[in-house]
Amino acid sequence: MSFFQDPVGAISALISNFLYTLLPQAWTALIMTLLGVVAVSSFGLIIVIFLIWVERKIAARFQDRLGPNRAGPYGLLQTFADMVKLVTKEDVIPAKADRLAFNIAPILSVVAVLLIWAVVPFAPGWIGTDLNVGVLYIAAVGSFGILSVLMAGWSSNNKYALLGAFRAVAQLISYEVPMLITLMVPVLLARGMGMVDMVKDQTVWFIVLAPVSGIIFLVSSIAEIGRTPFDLLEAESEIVAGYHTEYTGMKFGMFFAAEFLHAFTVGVLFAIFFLGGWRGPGAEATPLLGVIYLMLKGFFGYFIVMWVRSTLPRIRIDHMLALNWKFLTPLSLALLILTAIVEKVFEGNAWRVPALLIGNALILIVSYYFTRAISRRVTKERVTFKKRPVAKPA
Amino acid sequence: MIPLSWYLYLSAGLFGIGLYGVLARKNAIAILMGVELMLNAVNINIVAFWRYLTPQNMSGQAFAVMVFAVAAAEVAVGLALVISIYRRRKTVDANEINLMKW
Amino acid sequence: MTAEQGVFLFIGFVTLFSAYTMVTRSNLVHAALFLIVALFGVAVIFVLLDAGFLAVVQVLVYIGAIAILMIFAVMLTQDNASRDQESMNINYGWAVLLSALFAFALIVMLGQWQDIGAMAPTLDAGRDTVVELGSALVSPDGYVIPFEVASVLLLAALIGALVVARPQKKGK
Amino acid sequence: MQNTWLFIGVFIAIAGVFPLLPIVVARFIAPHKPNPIKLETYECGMETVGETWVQFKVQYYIYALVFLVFDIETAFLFPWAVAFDALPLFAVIEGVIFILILVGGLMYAWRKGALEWS
Repeated sequence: MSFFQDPVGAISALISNFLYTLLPQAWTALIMTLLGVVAVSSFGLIIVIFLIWVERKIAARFQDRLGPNRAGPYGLLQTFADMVKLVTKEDVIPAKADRLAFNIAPILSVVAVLLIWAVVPFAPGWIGTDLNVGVLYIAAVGSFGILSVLMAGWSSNNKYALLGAFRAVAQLISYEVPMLITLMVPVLLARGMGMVDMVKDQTVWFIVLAPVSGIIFLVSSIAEIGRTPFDLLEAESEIVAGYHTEYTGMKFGMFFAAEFLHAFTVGVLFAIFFLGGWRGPGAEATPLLGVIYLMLKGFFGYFIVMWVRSTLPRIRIDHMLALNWKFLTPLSLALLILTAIVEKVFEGNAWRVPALLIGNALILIVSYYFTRAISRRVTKERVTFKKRPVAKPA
Repeated sequence: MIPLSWYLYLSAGLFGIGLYGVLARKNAIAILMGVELMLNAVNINIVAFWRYLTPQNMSGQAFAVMVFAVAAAEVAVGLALVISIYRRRKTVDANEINLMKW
Repeated sequence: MTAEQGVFLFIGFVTLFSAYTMVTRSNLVHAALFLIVALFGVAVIFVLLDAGFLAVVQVLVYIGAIAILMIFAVMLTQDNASRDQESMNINYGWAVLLSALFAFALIVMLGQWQDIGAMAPTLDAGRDTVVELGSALVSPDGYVIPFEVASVLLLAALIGALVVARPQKKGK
Repeated sequence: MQNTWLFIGVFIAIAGVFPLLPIVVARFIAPHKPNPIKLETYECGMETVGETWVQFKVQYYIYALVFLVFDIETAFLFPWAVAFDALPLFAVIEGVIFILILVGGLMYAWRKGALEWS
């Protein structure tokens, strides 16, 4: 295997061989782990710098603007300029704030997202660590993100921040329910929670076997990262800026960076769970290609997130929660039951894939008519306008 | 390698602290937090016994999961009661919640 | 001392310290945050015991849900009147005595037990405990009754808590 | 098994350093001129009235409650899904019954209007 096919493998083999000659085995293992950690986490942080630029460029094009174009070629250095600005801003800690929690919250929010990357399989053999409970690990790490929101809102000692945090947490925990249940579908299909097995078993992409689950995962992920149309956590007309109202300077920057990184992470997770991860022609032999495939698929998911963001307006909080509890949660439960039964009844049978697809379609149709029936029963509030005299130019 | 005793001592300590919280705190929510600590101590014991004495069958882990379910149910109902009492009597002080005393 | 023992001692100390801080802090949100640290410490202990699944569930359930529920309940019940109060009740001294006695008795009794110094047998390398746990939970020779009863328990807790926590209708 | 977790342990230790670094750098570079008005609670220029504590809706608690129940459910169902190959059909049905019992709880909450925001 040449260097260009698998640079990470080659380099790590080189370093570990070198260390073996100097140190005992345990130390070598520890140092290799350390290097792996630094590599994975700095990958995450470097990509976020690039992502902020990508997002601003693409969002600008959606709105028929140019986006950043002054700092560096195509505005590529814009993020660095922003970073310099944020570093030189005064860090205001409100007098009434709870200092400990106030300082920990932004760090926790970045750590919570970064930790997900520890189990992301970039390519065959390129993974931080292959936990046998990888999927649950991702869900568990997400709860630190919820905690950081709550800590930030509470410690600011600001009504708006606290209200924003409560709203945000209500949204995050609500959408975690369909997400967890939907994640069980890929786990069922792959017969395992390990992320490596998850990708290895996707000779057929899971989006083909469980299309509706994929969509539910994407929708609930958008809610988890708090992007439009689910950006009620920062409804600036109602609650100033939500839970990070009191944050300034680099600490605000950390929340900002965590949000961007989370958005892309969600795209990558969608790619791993439903679009076959690093799978693609030639990826088994050349891990470098696998990374490129994964990043492209991740960007595809990320692009959908951005697309939705620039297309839809913000929805009302009661609608948002109703969508979650009365539509996504029952739907994902129904899909889980369907997948479980079909997988067992048609095990090793040629009818497995068509049965899954037909089942998905059936559930979709039933839920469509069900929702229509319910929405008809709900009395529609008619908005009426009084005729008012039209202002005329004097 | 860690001997079994370390885990058991740790869990005994945790249980003691939880018990202290339950007995000494006034606030009903703090008492529930103490109960959570005690349940966690129990879980450490269960899992340690599974790992050291009967790793061949999964009874230890299965019961640890059951303890999770029980703890969740306990917290859900307990906190609901606290909220309900607070709404009526404007207090969460366990000493003042004494309607059923006589 | 091996590295594993070092990790255990460190985590054990952190867990006990934050548990103690939790029960003595009068600020309830602080208490909840220290509870979270203690619960995370227990999760690490589970990892040391080769129960990675339980560690992850511990974080997911305790930190992700139970601690959040606690903080919500604190916010719902805390007001100006109940904030600056003495956090310990009058039986404070008895509580110290009783719990210290209890922990001490437990430790003494454990010390007399013969298997106390047991070392962990090695687990087979190819074993996936999660798969075994999954089969055990739903097999009739295993824990299928507790499994379904747990579901009913959760249902009962949900219904009970909803009935208790929801405010009564205003118009009587 | 512990070796796979070693990475996570080191990661938790290291990952905190990355966000900490710019904050510490900012502490040295950024100006620091606090004054009482700047350190007040920010409410778009208005002076803060009363305590931060406001009466929260009990609805927040109810959502967290339903979430808790489904969270625990996943703790039971993930091993069930992982062990799927080893399960006979009736074991799968048992899992489905487990889900259906909890769906009953969801339906109850729905019918009682506990899932309504207002």
